[in-house]
Amino acid sequence: MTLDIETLVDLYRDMWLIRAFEFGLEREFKKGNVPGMLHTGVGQEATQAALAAHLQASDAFFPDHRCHGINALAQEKHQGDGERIMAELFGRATGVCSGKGGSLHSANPKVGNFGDNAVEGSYMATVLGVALAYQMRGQPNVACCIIGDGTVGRGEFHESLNMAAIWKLPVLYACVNNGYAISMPVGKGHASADIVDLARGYGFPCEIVDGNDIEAAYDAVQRAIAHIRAGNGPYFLEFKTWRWQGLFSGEFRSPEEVKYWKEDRDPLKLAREKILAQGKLSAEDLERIEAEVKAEIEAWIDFAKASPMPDPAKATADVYVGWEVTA
Amino acid sequence: MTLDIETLVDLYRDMWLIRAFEFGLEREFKKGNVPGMLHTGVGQEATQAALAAHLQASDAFFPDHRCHGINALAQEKHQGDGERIMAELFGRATGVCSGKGGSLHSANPKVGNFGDNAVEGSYMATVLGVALAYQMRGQPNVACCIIGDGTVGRGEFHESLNMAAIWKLPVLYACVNNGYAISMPVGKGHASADIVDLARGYGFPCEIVDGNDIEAAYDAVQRAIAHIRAGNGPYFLEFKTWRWQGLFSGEFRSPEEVKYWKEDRDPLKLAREKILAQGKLSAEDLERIEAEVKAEIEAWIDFAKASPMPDPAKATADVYVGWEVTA
Amino acid sequence: MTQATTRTRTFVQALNEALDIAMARDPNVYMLGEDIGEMGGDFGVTRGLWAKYGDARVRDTPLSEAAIIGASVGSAMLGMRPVAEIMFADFIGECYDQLVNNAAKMHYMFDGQFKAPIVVRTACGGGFGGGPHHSQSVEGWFLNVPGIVLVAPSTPADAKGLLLASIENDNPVIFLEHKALYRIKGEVPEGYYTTPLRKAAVARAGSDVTVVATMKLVHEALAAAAELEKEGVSVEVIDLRTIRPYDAETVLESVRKTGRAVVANEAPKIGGLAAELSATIGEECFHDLKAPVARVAGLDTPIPFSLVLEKYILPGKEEVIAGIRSVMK
Amino acid sequence: MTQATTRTRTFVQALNEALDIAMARDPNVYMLGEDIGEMGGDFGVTRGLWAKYGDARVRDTPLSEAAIIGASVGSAMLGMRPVAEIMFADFIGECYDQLVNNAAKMHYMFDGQFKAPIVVRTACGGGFGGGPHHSQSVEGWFLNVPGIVLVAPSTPADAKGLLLASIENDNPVIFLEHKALYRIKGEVPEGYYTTPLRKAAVARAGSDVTVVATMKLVHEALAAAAELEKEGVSVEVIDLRTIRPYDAETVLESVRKTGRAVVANEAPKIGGLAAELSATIGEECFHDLKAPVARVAGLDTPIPFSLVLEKYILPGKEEVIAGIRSVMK
Ligand SMILES: Cc1ncc(C[n+]2csc(CCOP(=O)(O)OP(=O)(O)O)c2C)c(N)n1
Ligand SMILES: Cc1ncc(C[n+]2csc(CCOP(=O)(O)OP(=O)(O)O)c2C)c(N)n1
Ligand SMILES: [Mg+2]
Ligand SMILES: [Mg+2]
Repeated sequence: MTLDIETLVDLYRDMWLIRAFEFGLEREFKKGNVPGMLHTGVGQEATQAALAAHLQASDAFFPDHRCHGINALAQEKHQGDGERIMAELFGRATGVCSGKGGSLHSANPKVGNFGDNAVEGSYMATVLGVALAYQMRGQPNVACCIIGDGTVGRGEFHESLNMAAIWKLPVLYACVNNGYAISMPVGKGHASADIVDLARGYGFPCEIVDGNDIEAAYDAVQRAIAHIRAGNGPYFLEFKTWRWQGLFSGEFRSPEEVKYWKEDRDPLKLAREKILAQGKLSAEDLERIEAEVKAEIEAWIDFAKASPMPDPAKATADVYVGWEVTA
Repeated sequence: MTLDIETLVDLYRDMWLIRAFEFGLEREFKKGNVPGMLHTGVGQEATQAALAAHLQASDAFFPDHRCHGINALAQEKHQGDGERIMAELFGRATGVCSGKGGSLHSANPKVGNFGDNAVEGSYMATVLGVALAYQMRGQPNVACCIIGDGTVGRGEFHESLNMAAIWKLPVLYACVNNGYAISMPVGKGHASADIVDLARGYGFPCEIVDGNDIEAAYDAVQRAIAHIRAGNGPYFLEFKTWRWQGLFSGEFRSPEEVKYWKEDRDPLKLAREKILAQGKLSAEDLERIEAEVKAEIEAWIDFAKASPMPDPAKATADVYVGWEVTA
Repeated sequence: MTQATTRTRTFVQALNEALDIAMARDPNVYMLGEDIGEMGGDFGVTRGLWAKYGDARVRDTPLSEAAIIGASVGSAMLGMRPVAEIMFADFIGECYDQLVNNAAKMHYMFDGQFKAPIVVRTACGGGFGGGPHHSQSVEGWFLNVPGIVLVAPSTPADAKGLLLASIENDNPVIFLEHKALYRIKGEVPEGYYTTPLRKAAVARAGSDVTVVATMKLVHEALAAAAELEKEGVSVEVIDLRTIRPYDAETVLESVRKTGRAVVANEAPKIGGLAAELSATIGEECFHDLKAPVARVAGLDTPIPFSLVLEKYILPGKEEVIAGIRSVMK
Repeated sequence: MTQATTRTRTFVQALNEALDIAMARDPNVYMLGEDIGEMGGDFGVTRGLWAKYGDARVRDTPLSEAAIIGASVGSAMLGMRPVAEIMFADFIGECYDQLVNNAAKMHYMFDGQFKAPIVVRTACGGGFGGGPHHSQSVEGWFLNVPGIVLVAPSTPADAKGLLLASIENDNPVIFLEHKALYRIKGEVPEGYYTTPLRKAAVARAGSDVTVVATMKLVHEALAAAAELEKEGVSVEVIDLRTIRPYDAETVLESVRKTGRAVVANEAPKIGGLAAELSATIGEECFHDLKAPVARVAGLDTPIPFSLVLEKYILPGKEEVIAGIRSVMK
């Protein structure tokens, strides 16, 4: 399918935003400005942009450790302050969780961001309850959990898909199969390199999607969400993609593999070609967009850096709702 | 397939032993002579007898809460003292675990009994290690875990089948689908009433077996074990069966269902018909066998009752290997 | 608890009343767990509620403890008030991550933006030959987990009032129901009321020694107190009721008065609740204490099946009496 | 530890040596975990061992913590000596049931017929902005679990000797590696040796006050001791090394001598190791204590991400000094 040019350009901008966000973040991380750990979503922008495009603020998504991009898009789209995701990663008081959560625990219910859980895959269970609440209240919302191929190893994968199936819950499983869990190739860690093979037994629709083709990804998410909103129960999308960076990754992949994915299968390059092929925008138009986005991200980084650190005494707030911590 | 008469009669005797064991046990439980909880395997004798017939003392099996029968058969076959299973259930010093384990934790490595774990399904993980040890040592043994249909709900189901598949471990999954998990019908608790549908994705052989037909069960176990011993990796058998008794069961099943399974599908009745059809044994021959088995079970019960209680001070032994408990 | 009208009810009936009242008062309250529907649960606590409130609000689940807690937490994030049942407390290890890393931390790590007001009802405790996987006292597994609330009633009236309070509370509550108490009877007020969390009760006033106890051991302590009264020893029994975060004030006030303390908890002694109470009393009442705090607790073993063995390792009235005598010396 | 030859090694190198030696000495020893093979683990502890011992004995696993521990235990039942890695201790909640209900109870509930000699190595502790799920001290989750062994080295030499001893030990061991210690250096004896489990070390002798500490806090305590020495306070620092079952004798002997005790542990204060130690000292040294036992521990919160917040809630040298001052008053 072919998307109209406005949609395609918007998605291109979103993808660019993700990439610029991640590159900027990585630069700052290397400078020592970002504490903790870093996992970026470079290479997976099409999947994230497609999801962000279709999820509403009244839906829920559970982002994983590579989802700074989708978090920032949701924040920007629904509240206009994507910089608060950046600030969170810098551990600042202006962050979406006032610095308590960081990269692995950024959440904001107002934009549908239900927060990462750095125990990989645990929210495959949590997502059931969000979906159940929608169902019990008759709300036509979608609860989406974004999981990597490696995370599929967790037992909750089974408990979750099974319960979603028997209760016909409005869950979108968005499995981002980038081929590796840290150093473990997907075909070595799982009985099948196609995760859908493990998901089909639960009896709801499962699809493999080209996760680097923004049109295919956009279309698949649209189809899945329509199915779910119509009350037909869960849907499983497996996005085949590949991550450029990420800690502990490079050394286990061959130069051919790297070249193939970075040069032939770069989702941004592929999207750019599609746009130019429609003949309505020029390369310069796209470069202008890129420059704008880049500048915005730098402004976000500046905002984060200029933001105050949290008040240390806040460290004991919100352990219990309504009760102070006594020790 | 048709079994030769000797095998068939042996299996009939084993099945009878299970039923007599369970009925005797239940009687004593109702009299208050057996502490704790009771779950019996009546109705599932064919499955258990088939497994017991093929498993060697050098193999390993993990029995579930309805497996007193298989435990007793293994104990009798390999050590000639089935009464020690009975004594364990009575909490006596002569039991296989000296009264520490009881119904839900009877084990004896010498007969291949690796013990129940009353946290249902946890040994789906443990079985992997037993199989891995066989594999690493080049031993042609089988590690079998016996799980109910309800237990399939546990996340370990997925972790176990996946790891067994990728490592090609010698695991026999014997899923005893008796239609219910306490009060939950299998088709309501799982995305599919056929558990094999949830297992097929892992890529190793999965079969549905008539668990009340001793010939079919015997044959399937033989086939599966041969496959595994030959180094071909895991095998999944789903035995369709039905339990007559069991705490919290009766009230959720229709009179028609009860009648069908107890009258038309009683594994003992079906086996008896097969034997008589071969024309080599008479009904009286079978009654003699039944009477003998019954007497043996009563002797086991007498043994259990006459056995001493454990020495209370033993309650602090064996918490740690080599260290005394200090508090 | 100012209600005039009370009736005699079992602990199970009191819990059942609480659930019924909570379900009737708030459409956000619902229940989920294994066999809690038509069957009414292994111990009958949810009996009749499926018939009254239907499939959607009394939800039978598969044998999937992690999914049960996950579903609870997720729905609570959107304002539902799930009451989950984990059939035996021993199985809570299956959803430990869900409780400890998600439910307990969610409010904090997301800077107050989400709450996880779930109640996890679960049957704990030994004494009936349930063996190592059906008899444990699990409070010790969660004592060191900030964000978790542990509630542990000892009487039918408190069972009802504390369960209603737990359902209304905005934090994740693990609600411990000791199996040996399910059939005990007591006066239970009619209708709706709550018993405050984080507030211990003086189950019996006394002046010579304080016994801080939980669940079944409250009753053992009361029996011990009655027996020692004949010898002229006046025992104050404090029922902790909320184990985490607990009411140190009531405990310390009593110990300051009596100068002697025994802490009684069924879980193994090492690293358990008794240790926490003893440490806090030691810190806060150092100059008041006339004798070292005594811990009365289970021996440091799993729970064996055979009743003679089980009785040997679990504390009862005799052990409480011995504890009291040790601090009266 | 009578070896003459020592070399300077990091904590990580010391652990790596121990694994190498154990693998070479006993064919039953093997390792399994996520990314421990070619990659050598998240922290490099298993580096080089996959190349040396191959796929079969250095096994990369899927992200399946329950299966990792299950596989370990099952193989141990047949005499294998698995060394499992759970990448971050925080994830151990995912295999809590496997450890608590199976590994810890197996020897007991099956009447000594099976053993579960597994070692579960795991990276714990905070201080680097890892946030709530990559920074926890989890010993408190297992303190009340009879049958479990908790080992917690603080120096490279002990890391090696204790790991070798843990692998040889017949019980299930959770081997805690504090991330802040991975890069510290120390003298490490060459070759094979073991450091006894269940035996605390006097890390520094002193006469005025005893500080019982674990892991990173041993170093904080030593720094505190050095600082207070200038003020004329002589601090004895005890490195507990095995947390469960622990060496009460060494601790109590020291406290009987000094009459003052501080217990220092990074986990949250309430219900943690510090409580257990304080309770035991209170019971056994009642008449020797000149001041209440002080607990130096984490605040009762999850671990926040931002470094300023994290620093506020985790104990360090300053908190140990404050603890010592409080008992010297
Ligand atoms: C329960 C758990 N186990 C292990 C980890 C450590 N870990 C973090 S990311 C990761 C790999 C995840 O792989 P995948 O799901 O494919 O995501 P990717 O990084 O490839 O996007 C692992 C093992 C964790 N965070 N949680
Ligand atoms: C983890 C866990 N959850 C729940 C239980 C309680 N329980 C014991 S048996 C059982 C039903 C098991 O059903 P199934 O596996 O089909 O076995 P069946 O009793 O039908 O033979 C349940 C829920 C348990 N023992 N362990
Ligand atoms: Mg991946
Ligand atoms: Mg069943």
